[in-house]
Parts: sequence; C-alpha cells; structure tokens
Amino acid sequence: MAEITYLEAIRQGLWEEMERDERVFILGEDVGAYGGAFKVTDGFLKRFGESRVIDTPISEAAIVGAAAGAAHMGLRPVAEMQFIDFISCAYDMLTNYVATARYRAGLATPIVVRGPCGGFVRGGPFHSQNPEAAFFHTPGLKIVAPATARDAKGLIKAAIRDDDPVLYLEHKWLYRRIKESLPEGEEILTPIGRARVAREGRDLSIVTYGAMVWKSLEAAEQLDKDGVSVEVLDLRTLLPLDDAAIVATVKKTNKLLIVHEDTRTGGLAGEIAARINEQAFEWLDGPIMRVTAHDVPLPYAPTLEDFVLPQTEDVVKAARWLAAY
Amino acid sequence: MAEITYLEAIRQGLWEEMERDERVFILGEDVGAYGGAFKVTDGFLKRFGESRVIDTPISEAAIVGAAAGAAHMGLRPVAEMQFIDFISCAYDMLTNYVATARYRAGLATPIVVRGPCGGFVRGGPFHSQNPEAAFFHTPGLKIVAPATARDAKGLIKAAIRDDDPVLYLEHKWLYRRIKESLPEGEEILTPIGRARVAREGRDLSIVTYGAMVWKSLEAAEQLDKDGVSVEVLDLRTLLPLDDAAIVATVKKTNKLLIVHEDTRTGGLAGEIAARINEQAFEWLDGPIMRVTAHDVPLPYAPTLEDFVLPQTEDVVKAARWLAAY
Amino acid sequence: MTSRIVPATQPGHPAIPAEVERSQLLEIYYYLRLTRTLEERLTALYRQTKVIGGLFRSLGQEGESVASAYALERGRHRDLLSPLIRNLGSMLVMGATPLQILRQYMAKVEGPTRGRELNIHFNDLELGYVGQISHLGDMIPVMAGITLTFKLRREPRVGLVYIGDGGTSTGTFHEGLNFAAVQRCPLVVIGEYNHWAYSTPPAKQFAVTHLAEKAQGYGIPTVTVDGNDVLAVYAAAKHAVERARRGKGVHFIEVKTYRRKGHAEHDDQHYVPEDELERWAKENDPIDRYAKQLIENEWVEAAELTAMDQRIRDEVDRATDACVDEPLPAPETALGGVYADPADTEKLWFRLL
Amino acid sequence: MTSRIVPATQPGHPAIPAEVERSQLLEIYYYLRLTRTLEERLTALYRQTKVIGGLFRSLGQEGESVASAYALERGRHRDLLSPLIRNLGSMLVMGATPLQILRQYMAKVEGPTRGRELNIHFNDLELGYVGQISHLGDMIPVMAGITLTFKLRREPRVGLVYIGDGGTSTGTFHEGLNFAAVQRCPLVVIGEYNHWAYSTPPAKQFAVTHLAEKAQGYGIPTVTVDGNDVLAVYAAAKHAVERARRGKGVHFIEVKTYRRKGHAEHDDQHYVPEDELERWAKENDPIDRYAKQLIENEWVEAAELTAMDQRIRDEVDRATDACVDEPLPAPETALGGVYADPADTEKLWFRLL
Ligand SMILES: Cc1ncc(C[n+]2csc(CCOP(=O)(O)OP(=O)(O)O)c2C)c(N)n1
Ligand SMILES: Cc1ncc(C[n+]2csc(CCOP(=O)(O)OP(=O)(O)O)c2C)c(N)n1
Ligand SMILES: [Mg+2]
Ligand SMILES: [Mg+2]
Repeated sequence: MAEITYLEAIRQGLWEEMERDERVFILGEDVGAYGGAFKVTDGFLKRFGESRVIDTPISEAAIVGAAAGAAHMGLRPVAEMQFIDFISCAYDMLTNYVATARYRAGLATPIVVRGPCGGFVRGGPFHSQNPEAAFFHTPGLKIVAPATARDAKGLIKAAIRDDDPVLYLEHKWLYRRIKESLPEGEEILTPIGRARVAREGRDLSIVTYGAMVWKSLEAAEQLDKDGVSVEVLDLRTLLPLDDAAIVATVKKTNKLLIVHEDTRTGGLAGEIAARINEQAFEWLDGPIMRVTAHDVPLPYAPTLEDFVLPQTEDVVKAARWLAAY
Repeated sequence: MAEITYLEAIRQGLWEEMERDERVFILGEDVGAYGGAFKVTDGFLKRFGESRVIDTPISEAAIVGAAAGAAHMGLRPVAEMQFIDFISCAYDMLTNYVATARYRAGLATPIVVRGPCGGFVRGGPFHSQNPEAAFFHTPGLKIVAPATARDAKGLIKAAIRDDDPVLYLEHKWLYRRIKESLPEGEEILTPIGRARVAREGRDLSIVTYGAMVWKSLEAAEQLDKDGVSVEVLDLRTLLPLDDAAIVATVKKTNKLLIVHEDTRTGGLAGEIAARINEQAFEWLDGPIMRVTAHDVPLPYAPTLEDFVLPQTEDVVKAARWLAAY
Repeated sequence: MTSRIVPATQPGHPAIPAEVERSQLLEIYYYLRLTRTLEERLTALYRQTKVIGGLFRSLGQEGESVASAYALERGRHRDLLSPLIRNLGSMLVMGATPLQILRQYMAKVEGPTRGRELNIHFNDLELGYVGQISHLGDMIPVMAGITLTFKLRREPRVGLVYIGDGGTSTGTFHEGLNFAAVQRCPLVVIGEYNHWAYSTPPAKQFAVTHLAEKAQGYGIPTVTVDGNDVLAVYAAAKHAVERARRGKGVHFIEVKTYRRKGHAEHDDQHYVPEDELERWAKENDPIDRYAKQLIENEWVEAAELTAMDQRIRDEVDRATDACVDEPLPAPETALGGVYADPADTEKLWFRLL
Repeated sequence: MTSRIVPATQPGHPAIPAEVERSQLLEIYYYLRLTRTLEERLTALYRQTKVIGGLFRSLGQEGESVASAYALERGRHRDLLSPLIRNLGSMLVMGATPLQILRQYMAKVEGPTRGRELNIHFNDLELGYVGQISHLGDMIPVMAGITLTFKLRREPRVGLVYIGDGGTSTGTFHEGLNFAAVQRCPLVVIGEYNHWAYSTPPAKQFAVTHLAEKAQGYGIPTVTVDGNDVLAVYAAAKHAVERARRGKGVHFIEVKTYRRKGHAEHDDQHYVPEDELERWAKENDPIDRYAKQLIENEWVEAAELTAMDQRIRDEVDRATDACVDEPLPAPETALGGVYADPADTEKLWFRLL
C-alpha cells in the first residue's frame, strides 16, 4: 500500500477506467505527447495509443462539443481543460448543449470534463479560477470536487461511469501536496451525490469542499485546543448537493459555517444557506455564516492573493465567533 | 403624458442617450435595417446612420469584445443580444475580459449588453433564459433588471452613463404588457444599486425582480383580502445588491420570501438568504423561503412551461404559509 | 483544395444521370413536395394559432435539403445528419414523419420531445438525425464528435451537417470544422448561402463572395453548387459523402439558394430588395425546376407527379387529422428526465401546499 | 487575396532598404538585443525564484516581434498593438520599459498592475499597447473594436494584434477577424507560425500548411514571410500598416519562426525532434542574422553593435538593481478598483474580528 498523491490518484483512476472499458478515451490540449500540463495523463499515449488519447486544437467549445457527440454514439469521453479557467470558452456548449441533451432530446451524454482549478499557486486571475458557481445553476450537469486522494480516484472513476455529464474539478494546490495510502487491488469508487464527514464535532459545523477542506481541518485542530469541537463536512459532490448530510450536521451542532475558496457573491454558500433555512431553520442557534474569498478577480502577487483568499486563520476566527454566538 | 410600453421606454431611453452623447452607439445582429428582433432599435438606423447603428455578423463574443475595445477608446457601446440566451456564447469575453479589465489593467470598459430574457412566452429552452445567476458571480460587472416602464427607461440611461460594464436584462414578457405614463421633458434616471419598494406591507416581505414583481404584486393584492399585508421589494439592480433595502424590509416585517423566475439551485435567492442570515438573522421570525422555477430546462409546451415557472398562485400559497409560520 | 462552381444540370439532357434510378427520381420528388405541402399545412395551422411559437419556412430551399440528405445511406445505424430549422426536408428524407413534425410544432404529448422542444429540434439516432439547439454553430463540434466516433470505430458511416451563411460567423463553426478537418472525420458540411441571416445580407456577414472560400482555411476540399438544381446538389453531396466514407475526411459544399419567406412567419421582409422574391419564385423554384426537368426529359410523366401531389396532400391531411386534437403533455411530466438518476426532479414545496 | 511568400532579404545586398534610416537599423537592433538580454535576466531571476509564477521566453522570435511593432507609428495616441506572452519585444518597441517588465514579473508594488497581473499582461493605451488576458483569441475581437473606433472617428490610426499558430484555432480568433474584415477595420494581424502550441505541432492544430491560408476565409489579403528575417518582416508589416491606414482594411501576415525554448521555463521540450533546436539556433537566429546583415552590408560597424550590447546590459542591470528589492503590494490594496464606483470592495467580516 504505497502513498500516492492526489494527482497520482486521478491518474490511476483514469488509467483503470481506460483499462476496464475501451469506450473511455481522453481528449484535450497537450494530453498526448506532453501528458497534460500537469502530467495527469503522462504515459497514456504510449499505453492507449493515438485513437484513445487525442491531442486537440486550442478549441474548448469543440473539445466539449466533440466529446458530447462521441458520448451520444456510446463512447465515454474524458475531456481535459488545460486550466479549468478555459471552460469559460465552452460555457455555451456545456450548459446549453450538453446539460440539456437528455431532457430536451432524450440524448445520453456521459462525458467528463476535468481540469485544474483553484488558487494559492500565484497563478493570477486566469489560472486560479473556481468555476463551480457558474455551472452550479445548470440542471442536467453534475459537479464534483474531491479533496482527498481517495476521492480524487473514487470520483474520477464514478464520473466516468455516470450516465450524465460531470464536471470534475481537481484542485491544483492539492496535486502534489496531499498524499494518502490507497489499498491496491480494491476498487475505489466514491458515490456521486454523497458528502463525507471529514471530522466529527459537536459545537459547530463547517460545510466545505476542495482545498478548503484542509484549511478547515487545520482550523478545527486549532479550535479543538480552545475547547471548540468542530464538525467538518466535505461535500465532494457540489451538484447535486447532499442535502441530507448538510441538514444532519446542522441538526447535530446547530451552527453552520460555510467555507469556500470561491468569491462570496453568487458562490455556493448562498444556496446552502437557503436550503438550511428551508430544511432546518428551527435547529439554528445562530446565523449561517460564510468564509469565502473577497469579491475581486484573484490577483497575482503573493501578498494580494493571500489577502483575497480565505486562510486557515480566517476559518478559526469565524468559527470562534460563531461558536460564541 | 402619453402611456408608453416597457419596450417603448427602453427605446426612448436609448434614443435620448444617443441624442445626448455622440459616443453612444449600438451594435448587434439585425439592429439596423430590421430594428432588432423585437423592434427596440426600430428607426435608429435612419436617425443615427450606419456608423452608430451597426449590424454585426452572428458572433456574440466578437460583439462583446468589440464593444469592450471601443469602450477602452472612449466610446459608449450598447450591444444587443438578439435573445439574452446567446450571451452564453460571450461568457468568456464578458466575465474574463470585460469584467476584470478595470481591476487587472486599469482599463475602463463602459459597455452595456442588453437583450430580452425570461419565459412565459412559449419560447422553449433557448429563447426563455434568465442568465443572471451565471453572471452574478462576476466582480466587475453590474446587472440590472427593470420591472417597470419607468425603470426600463431610467436604467438603460443610467447603464449607458455608468463607467462600468452593465448587463441589462429586459423581460420580453413585459415588453408590450406593461404600460405607464412617463412625464415628457423630465429626465428619467434610475440609480444603479438601489431597490424600490413596489408595495408597502407589514406582515411579510417579498424580494423579487423582473416579471416576478408583477406576479408578486398580484399575489399581494389577493393576500390583502385575507388580511395578510405584504411588502414587495423590486430589486431593479441585481449586482450589486441593495443590501440596505433588503435588510430594511426584513427588519420591518420579520419574514422573507424571495421570488425569482430563474431555476432554484444556484439562483440569486441563495445569496440573498445568506446575506440576511449575516445581517438580520435576529429579526427573522421564520425561515427565509423561496418561490422559483423548478430545476429543469424550460420546456416549450404551455402546460409544461406553466408548470415549471412560478405563478401568482404559487406566491400566494407560499406567502400565506410563511405569514402563518 | 480549390473551389469550383458546379454547373447547373443541363436541361434537355436526355439520359437520367448515372447512378440514379427512375424510382429515386420519383422518391426525391416525393420528399420535395412533401416538404412544401407539410410546411404549407404548418403555415395554415400557424395562422389558426395551433402552432405554438414561431414557424420557420424553407420555401425555395427544399431542393438542397432533400437532395443533400438523399445522398446519405439511410436505414438503422447508417449515416447521420444534423439539420437546421430550414432543413425539414432533410429530416423527412431520413425518416422523420409528417405526424412527428406536426405534433412537435403543436407541442403535443405524443410528439417526439413530448412538448419539450420546438419545431424540428428532435432526434432519432437510429434513423440518423440529431436535433440542433438554437445556438447556431454548436452542432458542428457535436457532429465532429459523432463522426470522430465513426472513424475511431472504423465504421463506414458518414455525417452531414448544415450551416447557414450567418451561422458561419460563429466561433463554434470555426472550432468544430477545424477540429473535424484535423481529425479527418467523415463529415460533409453543407453551407447554405440563402442570401439572408434574419435581415442581414452576406455583405454584412463576411467579406468573401462565396462561403466556399471559407473552407480553404481548413484545408478541406470545397465546391459551390446551384442549390436550386436538385440533381446538381445530389451529385455534389454524393461525391462528398462517398469520399468521406473512403476515409478522405471533411468536405464542404456551398449551396447557393434563396430564403423566400421571412426569417420566421412574423417577419415582413421589408428589407428585401423589390422584385427579388418574385424573381426567385418565378425563375428559380427548386421544385418547379426539378419537375420541369423530369417531364421535359421524359423521365417521368406529368400525370405521375400530379398523382403524387394528391397522395401527399392526403397523407398530410391524414397526419393533421390524426394529431390536431391531441392533448398537450400533462404538467408534471415536466419534471422527468433531467438526469438518468434521479429520474425525476423534485417538485417544489409550494406546489405541495 | 492570394498568399505570396515574401522572399528572405538578400544577404549581400548593399543598399539599405528604401525608407529605412541607418539610425533605425540601429534602433531595431537595440530592441532586439534588449529583448533577449532582458529575457535572459528574467531567466536568471526565475532560477533565483524571484520571478513569481511562470516565465515565457521568446527566444528565436524576437525578430518578428520587434520588426512588426517597429512598423507602427509610435508616440502618444498613435498606433496601438496587443501582444501575446512572447511579444515582449513588441512591448519594448512601443515604450514599455525594462523596469516595468521586471517589476511586473516580480509582482512589485510599483509594477504597472501593482502586482495584480503577471508577465506582460499590462497596458498603456496612450503609448499604444493593450495587455492580453490568458484566454487565447480574445484580443482579436477587442482589437477589432479598438480599430473600429479609429475608423468611426476617421483617425489615421492602425492596430496590430498577434495570434499564435495554436491561437488561430479559437472561436474568438474567427469571430474577431471576420468582424474586423467585414467592418474593414484598420487592423494588421500577425500570425506567428512558431511550430508549437505548448507541445502541439501545427499538423495537430490545423489541416492547412500555412496560416496564411486561413486569411482567405475572411476576404483579406495575406502574406507569408520569413519571421526571422527582421527587415522582411518590417517591410511586410509596414506595407500592411500603411495600407490599413489608407482605409483598405484588415491585413494578415504570417511569420514563420521557431519557439526555441519550451512553452514556459518548466517545459523540457522532450517532444521536440532531435537537432531541431540546435539547427534553428545555429542557422536561423533572428538577431545573429540581422547583425550579420548589418555588418556584411557595411551598414554599421561591428563595434557599434558590441558597444550597444554593453549599454543594454548596463541598462538591464540598472533596472534590475532598481527594483529587485522593492516590496510587494500591501495586502489590502487588493480591494481597490473592481468598479469605478464603489472604489473599494468591502473587506469581509472575519477580517474585522
Ligand atoms: C449563437 C446565436 N446567435 C443568434 C441567434 C439568433 N438567430 C437565429 S436564426 C438567425 C439567423 C441565421 O441565419 P443563417 O445562419 O444564415 O440561417 P438561415 O436563417 O438563413 O437559414 C439568428 C441571428 C442564434 N440562434 N444563435
Ligand atoms: C482559450 C485558451 N485555451 C488554452 C490555453 C492554455 N494555453 C496557453 S498558451 C497555449 C499554447 C499557445 O500556442 P500558440 O497560440 O501557438 O502560442 P505560442 O505559445 O506558440 O506563442 C495554451 C494551450 C489558453 N491560454 N487559452
Ligand atoms: Mg442564411
Ligand atoms: Mg505557437
């Protein structure tokens, strides 16, 4: 049982699915000879050949559209966005064509669109984005965002097997920072639509996902020393949200802090706040509060990026405030 | 003081601004000889000529991008999307290029992108969209959505004069359905960022915008007969939200129902719910509730469309439930 | 890679063109007339407000739609096309029925999308057509992916996709065509130069004279053909389709035609130069030309065509009668099928009060 | 509308090309050398982890960047260009300073974007450059709008924009170029055929041989030129720029060149065929070729160039010394300037605890 990184976990998941099912193929910019900008598909060309690892022109709309067409015909395409920021160029294709295909036309479109998201890497405004909010508003699409190596593997495999289109957000700050021992031989599949209690607690719940799971766990550790017991829920799937898990943790602790790396206005925290109002209002012993990025494009300088993004210390302070409410 | 329609109000606002300021020009598909698919720019070509009323190729990204370039150079472009659904093709350009330009590069980009939004017209999934949620998550952009003829005029004029990019959502169901007498001679300007109390009330607040203002007012009328006094707040500007007005009405009535035509998950109601939690939690005498469209692409058949979209009767029932809470 | 203009079929030429059977000539005529008759029926239903939403006519363009689709191999799991709103004729050739079309336009529960989508936005992947969405250009990447699959699986299947003179200005047209060209997908693209994109003439849409010039930027062969000459379109399409089937990649065919009605029925076409409509109707109607060609060349008897016209009217009458009074879909069916799983979207709380 | 290949400038030709002054020859050399020296300095700083984020070199492409920009009229409110990451040379020609570039790459508070944006993403509209965003292709529509404004105002100004061989595959390239062509905007587009888009070779990017073929779909004239022949690029650009200034519309210039470093400094270029880098470096370095041409034709003395090289090194040294120890921007400045009004974005509540 070797330790593998989050990145290696994605790689393994993809690899296993391609071994298992010859309908699975990869397309994207520089996924072949180069093995992808972050090397997620390194070695795939050699193993699976040019007809299953396709280097494309710089055409995100065509990549997603062609994936959809292939999926209609029974294939299982996995499209890579070099950085997830470039999915914006396929916004129309993914939201209007792909996500509605089953509903309007009975067309199955089982594609996975994956790519590196997130900040903390000095990538500037166009290599650090968290695009989930723009796609969260799209019936027909699923969105997953693994925080652990296990889920990175389990969710890429589940996404590929899912009969609907899945946007798979892999956090580039976690790529080589997170390591985990995964059992070999055992098949790892993370069910889509199900959150995970990353840490049990009594006084307050943090609902979060992606890189912020780690910052929240760090914060929980610190708060524990102050005698504040924090439960951390890792959403894993963003669309559809696991309402049952969110409601359960709120009913348990009666306080909810939502933490996301994305900017505040229009971020996912709003939806979660609304759902808790609707489903567990009476259980709330304090306002639902948010720790998020500031509402600005993400700047490049470390001083600025660190200021804009939510940090462990912010989670600590916010949680302490809410616990004391 | 003649009665004019919502559509005519937009037309007048545009016309007056073009008369007032020669930097203002219009570009879009069929805006010239045809006068726009809904005739908003009818007669403009004749009056202002080909260099200020530009028929473009079917290229939404180029329309928005070219508008941005012209705005950098000091012009005041007003770009029309034939249906607002097609703004999805310019999603990258509007969110990444336009909205960030001031922040990342100090570039002023005073453009207006306008177009017909909304359902109730049997337009099917691609001629009925409410795109605000996809752009609401974009620091640097402003979004307005007039409900009345006065605001249709006042906001198009204010949007054109604004120094930042504004997405102007005009509801096609209101185009010829809403009429109002507007004073001639007087300059009508609706401040961006300020909501409007459309109806005063005591027992419960409805926060809404666009076509739903009218459904909410109808509902309030009916509820009044039951002795439920409903306050209706018409947001008018969606980004930035008028927090002060929303908080004020909640503090007054202690109950909040948010009504929007857009689908539920990821819609604007979530953000409003989160803000009220943060700013007025202690004033809430019941959960914040939502009346929205169902989470499906908008279908075409009248029976289906009417089922999916929120109706006056839904607002009545929901408000009655919340009032009784 | 150069563009050549295919000359119009010579009238008076006595022999039926090679590789076309007499029965096929009649079948093509059947689809042409069926398209027009069905659209005329739709216009009548539209005026009676039985059609829901807009109505988009292909009057004057039936020739290129029918003839290009007719060049495909039809049947279950054979060739596959993606039409635009004005390619009703292509859909009929592939096996869509008048009954389906009528139901779809009237949003009937028994219609192919059960009232979810409008006009001819629907598919039957087995029969070989995939419905467009409204966003112009998007079907080019999708068809690139579909035909890429044919290539990857080494199936001898071909795809065909239409794009309007206006639609060629979209980014997705460019990305999709380039993608398909690089991958040498078995795809035929029909560029419909019908002189208008809503009210916009070609000169405001692009700075080339022929759509075919655009193909040159993709490294694919191209041809420009008289789109109202049915057999010329058929020949060009057949050539391109069989070439694609032999693994030679994408082919672009420009058809010159004319949109004789407004963009949709509500459009009064005031922007159209005087006499232009009349001239095209009188001198260059694709069905009239084709019928004349069949008769003058003595390939068929005029009476055969007249009889067929009547059979088609009857067929369209029967289809109309069969569905005009059918119900619309039940409201709650709107909640099904957004995802494979869960099968139904939740009904919102206020509907349970 | 046809593409012609501009022959490389003849070595040994004795007269300085018409319309070029000797001082201009030296000035061009200055910018070429400055570009390379500055990038070498950036590489050193990158290795010292003083550059924040990635570093993108233009090694081997300095010729086309500098020469094309040099064809513009410079000064306040004159011509305007939009560069790509590999057009540092073009920025320098327009008046960006080594100090600004160094500060920007090191995210210094005094940098042109005060630490907000990376590498050469910054603008000075007065001096005539508008910074790109990362999304390839997007600057083509923006430059269409900028040059449309020149046209609408009847100002005798010209715009110039670069696009990579890879970038031509984007939808925005297509939409923007077509828009500009239809509007006959005074815009020159430089298509940089540098053999790679990250690791992707042209054959996987498009199915044409020359980028210039793509221009034919837009109805604009085009020319292919040896991008490492500085004076050939200058001549082609000058011709296109003056043509645009005379109201003749868009012109597309393809420059054939070679990206001799990886996509960015982290890229080991393992996908590059053996010897190819060496061959280009040895036989076809644009600065070497240009210097040789200047000297062999006896237009300048070798010593002049050596002296200039030294002056440039000093200049870059001074700029480096001036800023390397400067501070990064203060954290809270991140909140300013999202909108004109309000001037500052609200600091979030948990930062006030
Ligand atoms: C991306 C996009 N933008 C705008 C529209 C609105 N629209 C629908 S049809 C049309 C004109 C299409 O012209 P053309 O492509 O020439 O097809 P034709 O109607 O002539 O068959 C326009 C602008 C659209 N459907 N999609
Ligand atoms: C729309 C978009 N997709 C993907 C990328 C990621 N990306 C950055 S540079 C690059 C390669 C660019 O190649 P080319 O246009 O030839 O320019 P060059 O690097 O050769 O100068 C890619 C794929 C991007 N910046 N924008
Ligand atoms: Mg057309
Ligand atoms: Mg390149």
